[in-house]
Amino acid sequence: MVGLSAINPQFLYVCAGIFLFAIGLWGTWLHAHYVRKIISLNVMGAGVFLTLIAVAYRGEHLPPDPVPHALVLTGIVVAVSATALALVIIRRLEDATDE
Amino acid sequence: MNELLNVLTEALGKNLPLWIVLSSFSVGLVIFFVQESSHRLRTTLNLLAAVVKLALVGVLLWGVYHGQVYEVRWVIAPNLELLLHADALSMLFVTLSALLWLVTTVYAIGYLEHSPHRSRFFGFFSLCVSATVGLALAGNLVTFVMFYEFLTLATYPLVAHKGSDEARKAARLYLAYTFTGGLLLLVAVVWLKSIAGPLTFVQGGILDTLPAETHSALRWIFLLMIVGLGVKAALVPLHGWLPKAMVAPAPVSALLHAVAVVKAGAFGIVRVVYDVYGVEFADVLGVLVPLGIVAAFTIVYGSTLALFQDELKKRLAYSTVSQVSYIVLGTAILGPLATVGGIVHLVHQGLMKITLFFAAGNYAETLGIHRVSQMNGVGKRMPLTTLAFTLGALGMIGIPPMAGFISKWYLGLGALEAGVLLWVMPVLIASSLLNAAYFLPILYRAWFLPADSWPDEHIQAQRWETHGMLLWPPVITASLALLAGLFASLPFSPLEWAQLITAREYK
Amino acid sequence: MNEAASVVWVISLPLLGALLATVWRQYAATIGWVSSALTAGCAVWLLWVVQRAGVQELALGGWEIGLGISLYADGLAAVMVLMSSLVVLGCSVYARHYFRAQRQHELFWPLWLLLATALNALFLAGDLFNVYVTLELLGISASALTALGAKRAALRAALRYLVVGLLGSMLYLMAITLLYAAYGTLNAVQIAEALQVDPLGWAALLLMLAGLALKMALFPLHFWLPPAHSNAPAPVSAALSALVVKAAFYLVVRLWFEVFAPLTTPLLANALGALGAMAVLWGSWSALRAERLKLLAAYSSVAQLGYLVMFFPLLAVLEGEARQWLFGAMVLFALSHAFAKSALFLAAGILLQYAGHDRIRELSGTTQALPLTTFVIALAGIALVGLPPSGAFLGKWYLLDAAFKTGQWWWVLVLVAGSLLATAYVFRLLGHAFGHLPAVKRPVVAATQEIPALALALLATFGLGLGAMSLWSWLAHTGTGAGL
Amino acid sequence: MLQPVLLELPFLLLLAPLLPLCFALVGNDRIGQWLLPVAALPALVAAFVLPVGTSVALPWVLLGAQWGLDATGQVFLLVTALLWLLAGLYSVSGTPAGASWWRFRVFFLLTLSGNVLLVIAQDMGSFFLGFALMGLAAYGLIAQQASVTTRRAGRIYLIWTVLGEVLLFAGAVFTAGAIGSVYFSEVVGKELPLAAVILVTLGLGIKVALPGLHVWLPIAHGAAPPAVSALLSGVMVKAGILGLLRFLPAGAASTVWVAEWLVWLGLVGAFYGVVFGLRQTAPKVILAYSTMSQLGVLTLLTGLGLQAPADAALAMALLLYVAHHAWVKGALFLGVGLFKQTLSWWLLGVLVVLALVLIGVPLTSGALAKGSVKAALPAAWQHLALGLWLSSLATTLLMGRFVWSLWRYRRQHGGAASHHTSTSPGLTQWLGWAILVEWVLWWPFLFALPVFKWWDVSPILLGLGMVALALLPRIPAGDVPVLVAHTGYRGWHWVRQWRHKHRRFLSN
Repeated sequence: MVGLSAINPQFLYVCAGIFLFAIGLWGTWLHAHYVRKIISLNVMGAGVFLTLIAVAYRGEHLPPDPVPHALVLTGIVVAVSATALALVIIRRLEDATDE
Repeated sequence: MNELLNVLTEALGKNLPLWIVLSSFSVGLVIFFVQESSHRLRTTLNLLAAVVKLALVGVLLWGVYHGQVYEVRWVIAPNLELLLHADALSMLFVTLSALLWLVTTVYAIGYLEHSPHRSRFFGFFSLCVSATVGLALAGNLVTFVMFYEFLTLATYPLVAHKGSDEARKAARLYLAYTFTGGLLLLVAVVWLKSIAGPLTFVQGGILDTLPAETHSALRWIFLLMIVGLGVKAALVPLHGWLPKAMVAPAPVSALLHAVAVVKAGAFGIVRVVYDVYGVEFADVLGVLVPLGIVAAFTIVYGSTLALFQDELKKRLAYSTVSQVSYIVLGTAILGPLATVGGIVHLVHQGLMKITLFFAAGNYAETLGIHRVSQMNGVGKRMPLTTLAFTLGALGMIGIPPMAGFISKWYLGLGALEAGVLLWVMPVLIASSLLNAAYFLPILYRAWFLPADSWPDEHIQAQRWETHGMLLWPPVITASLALLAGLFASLPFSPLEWAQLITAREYK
Repeated sequence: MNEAASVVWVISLPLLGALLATVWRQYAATIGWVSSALTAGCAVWLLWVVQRAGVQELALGGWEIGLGISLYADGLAAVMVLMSSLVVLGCSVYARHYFRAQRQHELFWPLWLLLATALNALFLAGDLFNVYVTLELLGISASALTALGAKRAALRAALRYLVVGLLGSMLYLMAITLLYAAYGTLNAVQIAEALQVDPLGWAALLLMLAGLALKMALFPLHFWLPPAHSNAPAPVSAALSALVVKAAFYLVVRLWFEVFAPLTTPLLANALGALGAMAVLWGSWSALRAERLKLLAAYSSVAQLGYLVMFFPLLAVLEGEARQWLFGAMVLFALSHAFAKSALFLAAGILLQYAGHDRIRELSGTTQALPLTTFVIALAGIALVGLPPSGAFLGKWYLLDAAFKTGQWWWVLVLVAGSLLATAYVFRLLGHAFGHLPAVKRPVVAATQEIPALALALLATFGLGLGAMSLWSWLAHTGTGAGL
Repeated sequence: MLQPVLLELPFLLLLAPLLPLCFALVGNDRIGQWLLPVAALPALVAAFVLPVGTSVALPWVLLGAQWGLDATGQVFLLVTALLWLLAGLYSVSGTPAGASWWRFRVFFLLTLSGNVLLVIAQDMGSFFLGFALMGLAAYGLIAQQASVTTRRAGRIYLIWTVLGEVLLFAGAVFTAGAIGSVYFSEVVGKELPLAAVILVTLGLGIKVALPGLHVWLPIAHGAAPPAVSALLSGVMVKAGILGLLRFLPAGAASTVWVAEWLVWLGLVGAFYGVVFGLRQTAPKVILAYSTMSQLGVLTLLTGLGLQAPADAALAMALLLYVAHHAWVKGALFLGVGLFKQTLSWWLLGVLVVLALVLIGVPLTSGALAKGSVKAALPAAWQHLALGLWLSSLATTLLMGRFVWSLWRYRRQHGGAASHHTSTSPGLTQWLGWAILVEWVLWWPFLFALPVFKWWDVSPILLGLGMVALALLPRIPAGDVPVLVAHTGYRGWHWVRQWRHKHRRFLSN
């Protein structure tokens, strides 16, 4: 257990974040359907946010860095609105009748 | 008179070259917006601009003669400036273009009566002349290149003007050739500039002080420049566009062949050889002989192909291919006499060729004659036009007292002086004979054979054989070509002016 | 008024306009062009300020740098703001008449002004996260504007555009995260000072480059651009092609020359240049093959961005004065393209309105009926080919010059080939202006549509071709970064 | 008052070439035909009135022009102007059938202008201008009728003319370059490159019909109207001789080299013309070959003269020969024209006289010219005397052939004389020709005629004898007596027939 506890939890979070990011990237690139692409993008976003949160960690005794938190919040807002827009467009695309 | 001119020059100041360029440019832009139907307004504008330009050129000429310096500089980017400068060589070309523009404008007004898109046509027509004058007055290679490209742009619509598939195809071909050429020229100029710094035209050249290790690059640059300029000057094998471009309306062909495009290429070659490289330095580099050989080949080749054309304008076009290379030939032969021959032919060829195209246009417009084989007996129906054509044709052959004789004379003398008579003289002889072979039968048909019926007679003979605005331009230019030859030794004649230029080119 | 206020105004004016346009829908158009005009005025003012008083730095809301939103205006930024404001102004004037009697009219203006806001904010952003936010704002508003086309193709293009934009932003955000992790700051200047050559830095650089390359449609990541740009309404297409991709390019320049300067080796620069070269060739070739005018214009954008990237390898080896000249030429090229391409799209919009289609083969009659519009296309074409007089000509001149000076002659070949292809596609279009097709009855085009297009085209050609000398002195006030 | 001014000024000199030029441009059809002879007047007056050495500098014309009269020029101008004047007079009423009168007039005047100009030209530019103007404009005179023959003739003439002009141009350029001037006065005493001399010689050699370069001559003469043939043969081809004298510096090494060739080529030409002329049947073509032959003699003399610049006797001989041949050949051609129109016997008689003049029977210009030639032969070239003797013989034979061809022509067309020609000769035709014939017969008496020598006459007599033999009708066996009887019978028969006709006329 020594070995395991020696692993920095921050490092783990970062790794997980990057992993999610990679999966999301992979998914965005590969999937043809736009809903899936949007989901993949959100997964990517989650990965980035996770990494950012991990970065904010400044040790057990210090409060976490507020800046990344602020970034994550902003990022989430952006991601949500972008996703909303994307979904609206997808809806409109479904409804569109021309061609 | 002198006082008036003094006042004028004072008022116009050093910017005179700029005004000369702008005089047609601005009017060109205005004409675009003139209603198609306002014939009178457009005509007034056209003629006004042409006359004003000619007057301004006159003032400039007067000033240059009295030793005034005209220079307009405009920095467009670091280390890159536009420079308009009036020197003896540019004056020769500017005067030619301003004069012939006036004549051609009159002709074009008569020619395009009742045809569509006249505002567009005359707009571009004016732009085309602005570009020509601009490149004549260009004081450095950068400026030259800019106007050179501008010229291509302004002439494209003129070539395509008729809008037929053939015209558009020809225009496309024209563009393909000239833009490729222009691009190569651009590349060469930038390259040269990166080696030699500012490329101001200086009589006697600017490159001879460069170290020897740059020489091979200079040779390549020369090649690129000649290719770039040779496209417009229609050096074989870069001439392919020219015979096709004759689908354009006759005034355009006249302008293209005599003043604007082809001449711009030739003028550029003269500039590059004399005022950039310096003819003596070019000789040291060993680039003159290949240039001369290309020119010689072009002369013979163009004349030979002209023999086989039945279409009149096409025959004239091939004749241009051949004739313009006289200028190049004169440039490529080292020695003042050849230089005189080349430079003076710049003017002479312009006068003669514009006459021929005007006449060809008259035949087409008046009687619907497009082919040599339809010209039987046309001399009787259109004596003045045919007389003008005859004079032009005789001049092309080099018969005195036409201007062409003077050019050939000096080319021959120059070849002798340079010790290259052995290959130049046969070229001159062959070309004269070929010229005779493709022009004299036309004259024979026109004067000696009985007339058939005309293919399509649009304009009935009344007081004159055709519309006055069509008739007088060729008569005037033919007279000028005659006078330029007959009174070649008069002060201010093209020949004297060419000798003045030459005296300054050889240090 | 406080000089630094100009920095704020160029961002807040269009934002204000966007809000007002949302509220007073019936006056949206007026609000739109008035605020664009005011913004343009402020942009001039900003440039004047920067020119007179040097670089302007501003921390919004009094927060210290590193924490709050910081704005940073140097010569380059001011020039870009001016560019975007002018194009936006032109398009706004045009759009008034263009959207007349159309349903999207009301939707257009808020989004449009938001786009302008995003652009200016992006150019003036002083920290990297701020850039991210503006990038997203830009992507979203641009995508929404594209979707105004309402047809299926437009919607699909908008969606793809959005996804690509998001993807690029994500890559960029990841890079920021890495940088923040390493250096604890998001301020560009501070990062630039602290940057080390290590794997983390490399990773950040590559992620950012990838993200921005996607956004600026650098070959081979250009696939999304042609459909998006060709299906949007005319003013939107104009802004997308002229400005939005330019924003990404601007970021690349900033990052490359200022933030990541120690990492940008000539090898990397050459790799980037090679992509640019391929973009030039492929873009021009595709433009030549394009059946539709707007598609042609869009592919031409791909090529033109390629040229911009081709400056990088040359800038990497040049030094001193020559480098400054070349840098200025690159900016000039970007400006020239912005004005020319917006003019082209606006003109294409007019043709599309009157012909009902933009199939090049069948445009003959319409082009003859609309001489001024055709003239605009010709002028824009001149700038696209890089003929004199135009900013692009000068740009190409310096590009050639640098290629010869540094001995990298292969760029010359690319440039020659690209220019020839450009000539071919431009005149393939213009050739139809001389056709014999029965001329359509001459329509009356609103002057407010033709004049802005003409003005932009003239700006790209005569304006930048003959009067761009001051650009270099403006750029002399540019930033901290490596020798700019 | 005015007269001295006119004379003092080289006014006439300018007028001589310019007046025809002006007439060519302005004349209208009503009085147009009278312009033809009038146009040559100033030149003629100038030749008589202006002193040798008159010259006028026109430095602003062409390459710097100078027109003037030297001794040679004066003679040439006289010869030229007189023939043009009379041929012009002849043409006033003698328009060639089927041609455009307007065109004929214009080209006639242009040719005249060129011809005069080249005579008075003292610089290469003017000479070449005159040469080219004359050469090209003459095409318009030759190709008058639109028949296949004339077109072909015109074409051939034109091709050779242009070729000659181009070669001369090359030679002139070469010469001017070598001496650094375009003035003929500068040529004297200079040395020229051999190539220049050869080019000039070839260019002018076409005009003087050197053997091999002569193709155009008989063809063109055959096709041209009589007045034009007269001018071509009489004066225009002489331009070549003048050109050689002008361009080549006499006595210079390269000239001498070429001049020797000219002597031999001339000799060859003198016989070549006769040999091939003897096989012709058309009178004008025979005359044309005679011209070629005579030009051979002239070339020979020119060759000699170019070797000995200071030899005044030789120069005199050459000029006399030029004048002699020009006028008599002109008279012959004009006479042939009249003969073809009238077919009259007495015209044939005059033509025979003219042929005798050409041959050089005593008391004629022929005798004068040939005598002076013989007297002037340089010591080194005495052996040429034999050649000249043979040439006289040959000429006699050719003239015999000529007379025979006229005879034959009459016989062929005789029955239908009135049908053959639509027009009878006009008054001015007669007048022009008559004055010329008078002049031809009279002018030698202005000079000291050579002393009669049997040696000089011997080739003529021999030739006439041979002609007589050839022309005699078949002689029946039993020769003279039978012939006498036959003639008597024919005479008797003729008288009977005449009386028969007469009687019928009376009975009507």
